[in-house]
Order: sequence, then structure tokens, then C-alpha cells
Amino acid sequence: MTARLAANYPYVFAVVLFVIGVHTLLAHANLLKKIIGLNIAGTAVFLYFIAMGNVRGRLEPLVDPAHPHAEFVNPVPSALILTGIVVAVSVTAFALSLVLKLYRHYGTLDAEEIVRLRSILDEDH
Amino acid sequence: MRITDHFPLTIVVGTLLGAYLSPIVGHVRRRWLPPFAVGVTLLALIQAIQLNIRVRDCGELTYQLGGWPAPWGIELLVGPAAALMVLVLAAISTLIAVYCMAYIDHEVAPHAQSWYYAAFLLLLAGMLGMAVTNDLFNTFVMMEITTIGACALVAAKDSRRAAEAALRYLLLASLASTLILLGIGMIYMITGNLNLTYLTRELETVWRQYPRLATTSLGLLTLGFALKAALFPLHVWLPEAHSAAPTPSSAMLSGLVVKIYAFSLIKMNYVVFRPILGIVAPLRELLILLSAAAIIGGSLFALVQDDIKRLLAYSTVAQVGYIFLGAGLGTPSAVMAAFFQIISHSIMKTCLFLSAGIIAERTGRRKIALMDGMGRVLPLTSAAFTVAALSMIGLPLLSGFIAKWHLFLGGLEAERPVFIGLILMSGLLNAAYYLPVIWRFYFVEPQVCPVIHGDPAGDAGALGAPGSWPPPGIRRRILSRLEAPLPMLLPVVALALACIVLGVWTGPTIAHLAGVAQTIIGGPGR
Amino acid sequence: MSTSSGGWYAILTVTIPIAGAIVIALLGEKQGRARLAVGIAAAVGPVLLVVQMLRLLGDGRPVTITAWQVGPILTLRFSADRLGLLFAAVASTLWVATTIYSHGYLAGGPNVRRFFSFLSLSLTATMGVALAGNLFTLYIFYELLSLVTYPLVIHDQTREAARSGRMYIIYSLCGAALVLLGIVGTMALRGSLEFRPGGLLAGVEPSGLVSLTAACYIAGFGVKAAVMPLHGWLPQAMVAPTPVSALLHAVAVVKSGVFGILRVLLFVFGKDLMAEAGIGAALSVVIAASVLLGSISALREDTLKRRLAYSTISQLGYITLGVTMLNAEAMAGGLVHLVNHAVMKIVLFFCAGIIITVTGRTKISQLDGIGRVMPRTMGCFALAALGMVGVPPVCGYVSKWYLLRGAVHAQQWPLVVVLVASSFLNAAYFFPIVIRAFLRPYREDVPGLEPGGHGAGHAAGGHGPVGHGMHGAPAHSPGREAPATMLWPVVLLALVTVALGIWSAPLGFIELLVKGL
Amino acid sequence: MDDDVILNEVATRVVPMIHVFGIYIIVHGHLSPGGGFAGGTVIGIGMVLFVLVFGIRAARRLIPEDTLIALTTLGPLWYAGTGLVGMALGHQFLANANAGLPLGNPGALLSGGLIPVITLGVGASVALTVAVLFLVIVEED
Repeated sequence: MTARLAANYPYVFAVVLFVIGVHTLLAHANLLKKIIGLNIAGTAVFLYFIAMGNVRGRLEPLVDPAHPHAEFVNPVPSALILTGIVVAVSVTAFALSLVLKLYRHYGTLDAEEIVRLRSILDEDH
Repeated sequence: MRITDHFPLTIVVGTLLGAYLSPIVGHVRRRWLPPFAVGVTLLALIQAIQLNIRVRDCGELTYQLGGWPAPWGIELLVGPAAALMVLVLAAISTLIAVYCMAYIDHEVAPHAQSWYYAAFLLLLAGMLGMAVTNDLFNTFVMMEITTIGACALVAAKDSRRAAEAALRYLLLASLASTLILLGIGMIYMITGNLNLTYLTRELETVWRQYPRLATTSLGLLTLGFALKAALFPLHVWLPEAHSAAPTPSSAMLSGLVVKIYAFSLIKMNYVVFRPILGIVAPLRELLILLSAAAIIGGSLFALVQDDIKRLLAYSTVAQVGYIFLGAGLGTPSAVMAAFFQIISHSIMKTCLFLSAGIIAERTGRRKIALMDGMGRVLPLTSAAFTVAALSMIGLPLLSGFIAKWHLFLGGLEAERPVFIGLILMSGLLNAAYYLPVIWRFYFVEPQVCPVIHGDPAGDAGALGAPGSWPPPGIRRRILSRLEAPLPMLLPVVALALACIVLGVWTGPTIAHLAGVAQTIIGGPGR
Repeated sequence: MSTSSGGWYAILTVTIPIAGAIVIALLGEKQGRARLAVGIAAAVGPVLLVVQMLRLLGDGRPVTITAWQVGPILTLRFSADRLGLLFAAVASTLWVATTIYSHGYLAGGPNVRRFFSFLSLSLTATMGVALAGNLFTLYIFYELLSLVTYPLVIHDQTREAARSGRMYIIYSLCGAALVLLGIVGTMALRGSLEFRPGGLLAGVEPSGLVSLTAACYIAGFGVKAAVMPLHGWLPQAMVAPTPVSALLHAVAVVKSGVFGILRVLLFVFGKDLMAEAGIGAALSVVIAASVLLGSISALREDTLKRRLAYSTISQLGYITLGVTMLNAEAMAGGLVHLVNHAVMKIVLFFCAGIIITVTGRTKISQLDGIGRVMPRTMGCFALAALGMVGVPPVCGYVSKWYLLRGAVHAQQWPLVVVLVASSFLNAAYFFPIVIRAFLRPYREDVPGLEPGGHGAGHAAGGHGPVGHGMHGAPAHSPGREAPATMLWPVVLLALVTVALGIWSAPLGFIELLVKGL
Repeated sequence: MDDDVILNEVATRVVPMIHVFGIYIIVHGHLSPGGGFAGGTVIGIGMVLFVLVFGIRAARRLIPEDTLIALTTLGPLWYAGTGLVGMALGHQFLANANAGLPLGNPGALLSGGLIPVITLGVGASVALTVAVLFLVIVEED
């Protein structure tokens, strides 16, 4: 069991990271930390993909005329993750802009504080 | 290749281009934006109709991007189900775009409008892409486009409520995306394929080696899609997002976005992961239980709302439960009911949101307690709202009833009559929160004569802003006799009529959906 | 079942009132005469068509048509058989009278246009229920009936009316939902929704599902038919204007509930299955209780319209009892009572309406000597009351006689006791009114008579249109009868009750009907 | 921030280098490691750094809003336009080899038919999207 875990250490890391990320996203009240958590979770998945594509002892996926039948690592997950990263960047940027907007409205990044402030503001209306 | 051969692609790419072009169009002349958006959606609609005809006549259509054959290249596949979904998406969003022509100034600031339309079309493109793609990773990308577009549509309204709702929506939807991506990774790991057809084929043999990975993958995908489609305990983001957004966005979100995720979930569960359908029965059982909770819980929450848009949002939570219930039961009639509900609820909910929007725009009222006498002030709008609401309740000869009826039959086929009682109860709960609104419309005298929303531009109300369409001369003549600008009234009335037509003349739809259900679950259609 | 040439009559019967409603809605609020003309035309049209369909049926040409195919199983089918035509004939004929009466009753009030539009639509719904050829059609019109009668119930738009209306709609929707559940049960048992003489489910083994389905139907239709534990809405709904109470709560709504029960019992379950599954026996216990309890509740009620409402609850039981006894005589008695009760009860309600309109009095304790002031009205009332009790020659005795004979024939002694006891109870709650009205001296100074403000604490009173200044005269000047549009329908219908007692025309028809089952 | 000498000096030297590196990655996208996404992000980050250091006004002076919007749109249009070439040649969208264009030899950057062309579009749109997203955040007021 331990040996298998050690052999698959990237996956173990990915899972641990994922859990950390999701926990940060869900448990922290600070909006910035939530976004960071989201990114950690995302990165964990990226790590998972990259680890999946890697095959120990194989070459990088470049066609080299010198070795026409060389065995490569799987390049597809890396390519996918590039897209994933771009997506994550966009989402993060968007989320940050919203956080900024909220900060300007409420003067805090604390989600619970925002809910409290909002209920007060709503009563005023 | 003829141009029509490219339609599975161009319907997505064209809309995407429209999204990217709209900032430019808006920059050149803001007045051109609304008709431009309508044009783009209309183009998508035409292609969707053509696709449906093609699929009906020639069966499934495939399209290989770049000409790379299937397991390597990205493949688009338009089967009966996808064609139908595309049609619903294009048709409803065309109507919403038409509605926007007159409405947009009311809730979206002028400088944000070009971005609003960009997000609108981006969202549509993402959903269309999700419907037609036959590639798992491509589904993810399109889903992310959808998510960002949807959140942008919520955030477009410059209010703190909208920003907060959008952020919460974005965070949870992204979490869902991450889960889905993880699921994609797992299934790719064991099958080595991203093309859904090949993936399914591979899974047939390989799942025995990795049963846990396969089921975990499906579980993650289901959880992710359920979170995005707001299945009951995961719905927390929905009411606020759907009610704080500008009305056309609410209609788009409640009417379409939720559906495309539900559609994807059905596709994943029944088509892609069909080989392991047997061993994930507990998952489906959970889905059924949660949808039952959604049907009742959503309605109960809706009962206590005092804001009409929040009421409609909670009602969506309940109605989405029907889709999942149908999907979970998994008999031919139940799956058919799920699809019928996708169509029917898109129409009903869009109609409800848009008419609530007219009421808000004309009278400035959103609280249900202030809806007194609306039937006199805005007769057509109220009538449309009433038709759609009655359809929600499930009165016969309206589309909502047909969905419920087939769900009943599905419950019988699955031999789980308890859900029949559940749906009936939900119908009564629907009545309990929709009928008081209708009652206020027609049987309570307006306490204070509602003020028609004044706009500096004059008699055309909010439409009268200098940059709107069509030109003022014609507009004034037509509109002086109408309760609301024609572009707003037209979609609402059309949707209400669609509710009736779909409820009265169901033969062709049912026949088509029977075929769809058959392709989905592989069983004999009814 | 194929489409027959007469099928269009059925469709027209259902659509003519819709057209009438639209025309009425398009007419102005002030165009009272035109409205009356259209309203009468929309009610007379169905009467003529029903007569025509009866003739076709007499010639042995059944009237049935598939109007529209909604979906694979869901068809909109009309079929005019004897049972449906019986109900259609009664309802449409009484509708004509009600339309005329309402015109007088509501003259000058607010929202009259809305009232007449929905009155006409209610006729559509009732005709639809009567002529429905399958369960789906029956369900549609049954549900429609709740919706279109709702505006009539809350016509006055008072807080009281709103509350009663809410209660009415909740009961109705729950009832309709139960019916739908029954339909789904039928689907599970047979996979078809078409009515068949002898029973759609004939041949199905009695099982829990059969009983459950039957229970759903009976409870679902029983809500409208105000079977005793489900009757809560009926006395409340007496807040509606009197013509509504009369028509809807003596004829259309409650009778369509009863009709639904009959239709389902006879054409879905069939006599054999009813007997085998013990549906009839179980039902007759409930109904017998309903008959007695309704009468007892009526005894304790002081408000006239509410007493009539409880009387309805009790009398409707007869009809269902007749069918549950499962023999020809009792069945004929029950079906005749469908006709007789409708005519008698509408006379009673119309009289109550006249009393409210002219004097503003809603309570029985206020009716001292009213018969001396309004002899014609109270004469009619007395006549109908006698009929209710079962005194010949007014028509009520015919149905009771047949029912009793059926009960004796079936050796159902408890039911015989119930029938007899109920007749005594009828007498006990109707005769005091008549006695009060004719034998006590008229009292001028009865409290609670302010026009429009009377009976504030009572749902039953609602408020009559007295306040609307019907003919400009002080509302309760003694010695005044109601205006002709109100009085004549009453007198005419009262004469009909006697005529039906002397020459019971429907009886022959009903015997044919029963033979056909 | 405008008066921070160290930041200004470093940025003046680093930003061009970042951009050049980004372009380098982009043009290597198809036949050697690199690509539009990665390179575009690098360029975008360079722009973000520029805005962070020199402020938004300087950025606006350099690229007016109109131009930025036009450019942002240009990337996808470029991509789609390239895709249409395949269609125009009677094949699928984005068709390259099937439409008779060369697939390319490893290392020879210009031998790849439409692929380098497309990569440019990807790079441009990614770079500008990153920049625009950042500007949207910073500009909110």
C-alpha cells in the first residue's frame, strides 16, 4: 500500500492539494482566500493531468527525425491543461474584478461581514 | 462540402464571432448593437432549424474540426437530442435578444451594453458548443465559456447585490468545473480517449479493470453538473443570481443555462457512461432522491418569497427537479418527460421572467404585494404571465401538463408510484405560489394607480432612449396603443402561445422526443 | 369508437358558450340588454343541440367525435351517451333560467360583464364534463370548471369572498389532483383512458391498486360533490351571489362532481368490478353518513343559504347511493334525483336570492311573515321544500320512491333506515322555514337589514345587490315582489317541479339508460 | 507608483524582454515546444506588469481603448478567418493537411501551412484578453 502510494506520489499530492483548495474555498470567509482556494484546487487538477500524461522513462513528445520510433510521453494532457490554465486565469480575473467591486461597496473582503452589512443596508432601503 | 455541412460548427463559431464583434459594433454605433445581437441569434436559429431538418432526414451529423478523424481531432456530433437542444437554445435566446432591444436600457448602463451583448452571445455560443460537441474536454471548455458568460450576465447590472450574487455563482460554478475536470482526467486516464463515442467504446471493456475510477469519474461529473444545474441542496447560488441579474439574464439563466447542464448530465449518465450504468444505480438513486427534495423544497421556498423574481428563481429549483427526476427514473417515458420539461420549462420560465420584467420596467414593481390590478394596467403581459404560470401548475392543455403526464407514465414504468404523488403535490404547491399572483393581477383593485415608468424620452417609455430600434417615427405610431414596446411584448406573447401550442398539439413533439429518448437510453420509445 | 355525423353537435355545445363569453367580454359593461341576449343565446344554443343529440340517440346513432389528438394517449373526445345527455340537458336548461335570473339579480352592480363571461364559460366546462368521452377530457373540463367558477365565487371581491374563494380553489385543485392520480392509476391498470359501457377496467382483478384508484376518483370528484368530510368549501362558497350559489352549488359544480363519480363508477370500473372490489359497499357507507350528517348540519344552520347548502350535501348523497346499490330501481331513482334535485334546489336558491335582494334578510330567524309579503316567492319555496321532503305531487317523491324500492329490493335495510330518517330530517329543517314565513306576523324591525351591510358576519349572506339600487326603491319595502326577470324563472321552475312529479318525463329515458349499463 | 525608481527602471528593461520572450514562445507553437496560449499569457502578463508599474493612464496613452477593443476582437477573428480558409478550400473548418497545405517539418517554423498563422491569432487574443481582463478589474469605479 505504502509503496503504491509512494510510486504514485503525484496523484497523492494532487488529491491533498485538491482537498486543501476546496477546503479553503468553502471554509474561509475572506473572498480573496476563496479565490486562492479555487486556484489551488484547479492547480491540483492540473497536476493530476500532467502526472497522468507522464510516463517514466519516455521522451518529450518532439518528433526527432533521428529517432522515428521513439516512445513519447502523452502530450495531450499537457495541451489540455494549457487550455485549463487559460480558463482558470480568466475565471480568476473575473472573480477578482467582482471582489474589487464588492470591496468598493462594502469596504471589506469578509463574506460574512458583507452579508451582515447587506442586511443592514437592505433594512435602510 | 456545401455550406450547410458546416452548420454544426458555424452555429457555434458564428455566435462566438458575434460575441467578439459586439464590442466593436457597440463602439462604432451603440444603436446597432441590439439588432446586431438579434441578427446573430437569428442566424443561429436558422442554422438550428436547418440542422433539425437534416438530422430528421439523414440521422446524426458529424463534423470533424480541421478534418482530423475522430479519435484524434475534435468532433462535433449533432444527434436528435443535440439538435433539439440547439433549437431550444437558439429560439429562446432569439426571443430574449428581441426583448433586449427595448429593455436593455432599463437595467444595463449604456457603457456596459456592448459587453453585455458580448457576454450574452458568448453564453449562447458556449451552450451551443456544449450541445453539439462530442469531445469531453471540449465540453469542459465550452462549459467554462458558458460559466463566464453567465456570471458576466449577472454582474452586468451595476448593483452590489448583482456583484455578490455573481461572485458566489462564479466561485461555486468554478468549483463545479474543477470537479468536472477532475472527472474528465480520471476517465481519460483509464480510457485514453476524449472523443465521447470512442470513450464509451473503450469503457465497455476497461471499466472492469478500473471500476472505482470509472464510477468516481461519473460521480464527479454528475456532482459538477448537478451543482451547475442547481440540484436541490446545491442550489444555494441560484435564487440570488437569477433574481439579482437583469431580467433578460434571468430569463437566459433560468430558461437555458440550467437546462444545458441538465442535458449534459443526462448525456454523460446515459450515453457516455452507459457501460457502467449498471453499477452506478446508487448514484441514480441519489439523483432521484435529491430531485424529489428539489421538487418539494424549491416550491416551499418559493412560497415564502415576496419578490416576484426570487419566486421565479426558486420555482426554477423545483422545476429542474422534474428534469432530474425524469433522468433518474430512466424509463423511456421519464427520459422523454425530462426532455419535454427542458423545452417546456425553458418556454414557461422565460415567459414568466420576461413578463415580470415588463411589469418592473413599466411600473417599477417587483414585490408581489404590489401586483394588484396588473391585469388592467398591462393586460397582455398579465395574460402571458397567467398562461405560463398555469402551465407551471400543470393545467391540462398547457405544456407543463404534458411534461408531468409523461413523468407520471415514467413513474408507472419504473414502478415507483410515490413520485406520482410527489409531482401532484408539487403541482399543488406551484398553485399555492402562482395563483396568489394571478389573483392579485385580476381580482384586486389597484390601490394606487400604478405609474407607468416615466422616461425622459417621452411616450415610448424606456424604449424612447435615443439609441434604440426601430426608428422613432414608426415606433411612436405603433406603440401609442400598446402597453409596452413591441419588442418586449412580442417575445412574451409568442412564448405564452408556445406554451399553449406545445400543450395542445404535442403529437409531433412527443414523437420526436420518443426518438430522442430512444437514442439516449437505447430502450424502445413510447 | 369512430366519429359520427352528430359529433359536431357535441363540439358546438361546448364551443358556443365560449363564443358567447367572448362576445360578452367584448360588449361594454353598460350594454346590459345585449349582454342578456347573448347570454341567453349562449345557453339556449346548447339546449337545442342537446335536444338534437337526444333525437340522434333515439334514432340509435351514437354521437361521438375525437375533437383533437393532443398526444399519444391524450385525446380530446366527446361522446354523448344517455348519462351525459341527461346531465347536459338538465344543466343547460337550468342555465337559461339562471342567466335570466342573474340579469335581474346583478343589474347595476360592478363587474357584471366579467360575471356573465365566466358564467358562460362555466357552461362550457359543465357541458364538457357532461359530454366528455374519455377520462382526459373529463379531467380537463373538471379542472376548467374550478377555474372559471372561481371568479364567480369571489364576485363581490370582499375579504370574506376572497377567503371563501381561496378555500374553494384549494379544495378544487386538490380534488382535481386526486382525479389525475386516479387517471394515472387507470393508466397503470389498463393503459387507456376511454370510457366503455360496462367499464373500462372490466375484467381486471380486484386489487389494492383498483381500490386505491377508486378511492382517488371518489375523493377527487367527491370534493366537488361535497361528500361529507370533503364538503368544507360548500357552505363557505355561499358567499357568492345567489345565482351562483344556485346554479353552481346546486347544479353545475356539485352535480359535475356527482356526475364524475357516476361516470367513473359505471364507465371505468363497471358494475361487476364495483361489486367485486367492494367499492359500492364502501362508498355507500360514506355516502349514507354524508346524507345524515348533512341533514343534521342543515338543522343547526340559521343562515338560509347555508342551510340550503347543507341540504345539497345531503341530497346529493341520494344520487350516489342510488348507483352504489347496484340495482336497476335504485339506480333509476338516483339518476332521476339528479334531475329533480337540480330543479328543486335551484328554485329554493332563487327564492333565497329574491328574499335577500328585496328584503336583505339572510337568516331564517329573520323570515317571520315573509310569506305574507312575498306570497309568490315563498309559495314557490314552499312547493320546492315539499318536494325535497318527498311529498307528492312535487317531483322529489319519485326519486325517493325508486330509491326506497331499490334499497328494499337489495335488502339493504340500513339504507332504508337512512333514507327514511333523512326524509324526516328534511322535513325538520324545511318546514320551520315555511311555517315561519306564512304563519308568523311580518316583522319590520329585524336587525341587520341595512342594504348591502347585512349579514356581515356570515359568509352565507355575502351581500346581495340591494346596495346597488336595483330599481331605485328602498330595499325592504314590504309588499313588494322581485322584478320579473327574477320572479318568472322561479315560478316557471316551481311549476316544472310539479310537472315532473305528475309526469316524470325523464324516467322513461333513465330506465333506458339503466338498461344500457 | 509612478515615482518608484527601482520599479520603473526594472520594468523598463523587463517588460520588453517579457514581450519578446512571449513572441518567441508563440512562433514556436507548432513545430517545437511553445504555443499561442503560453506565449500569449506571457505577453499579457508583460502588459499587466506595465500597467502595474506605470499606471493605467500611461497604458491608455500607449493603446487607446478603441484600439484595445479592436485588437482583442482581432485575435478570434484572425483565428476564425484562418479556419475559414480551410472551408473556402472545400474542406472542414480549420482544415490544413486535408486542404492540401503542408503539415510542416520539425524545426522549420514556416513550413506548417496554416498552423503558424493560427497560433499568431491565439497568441494575440490570449495576450489581449489577459490585458483587458486586468484593465477591467483595475478600471472599475
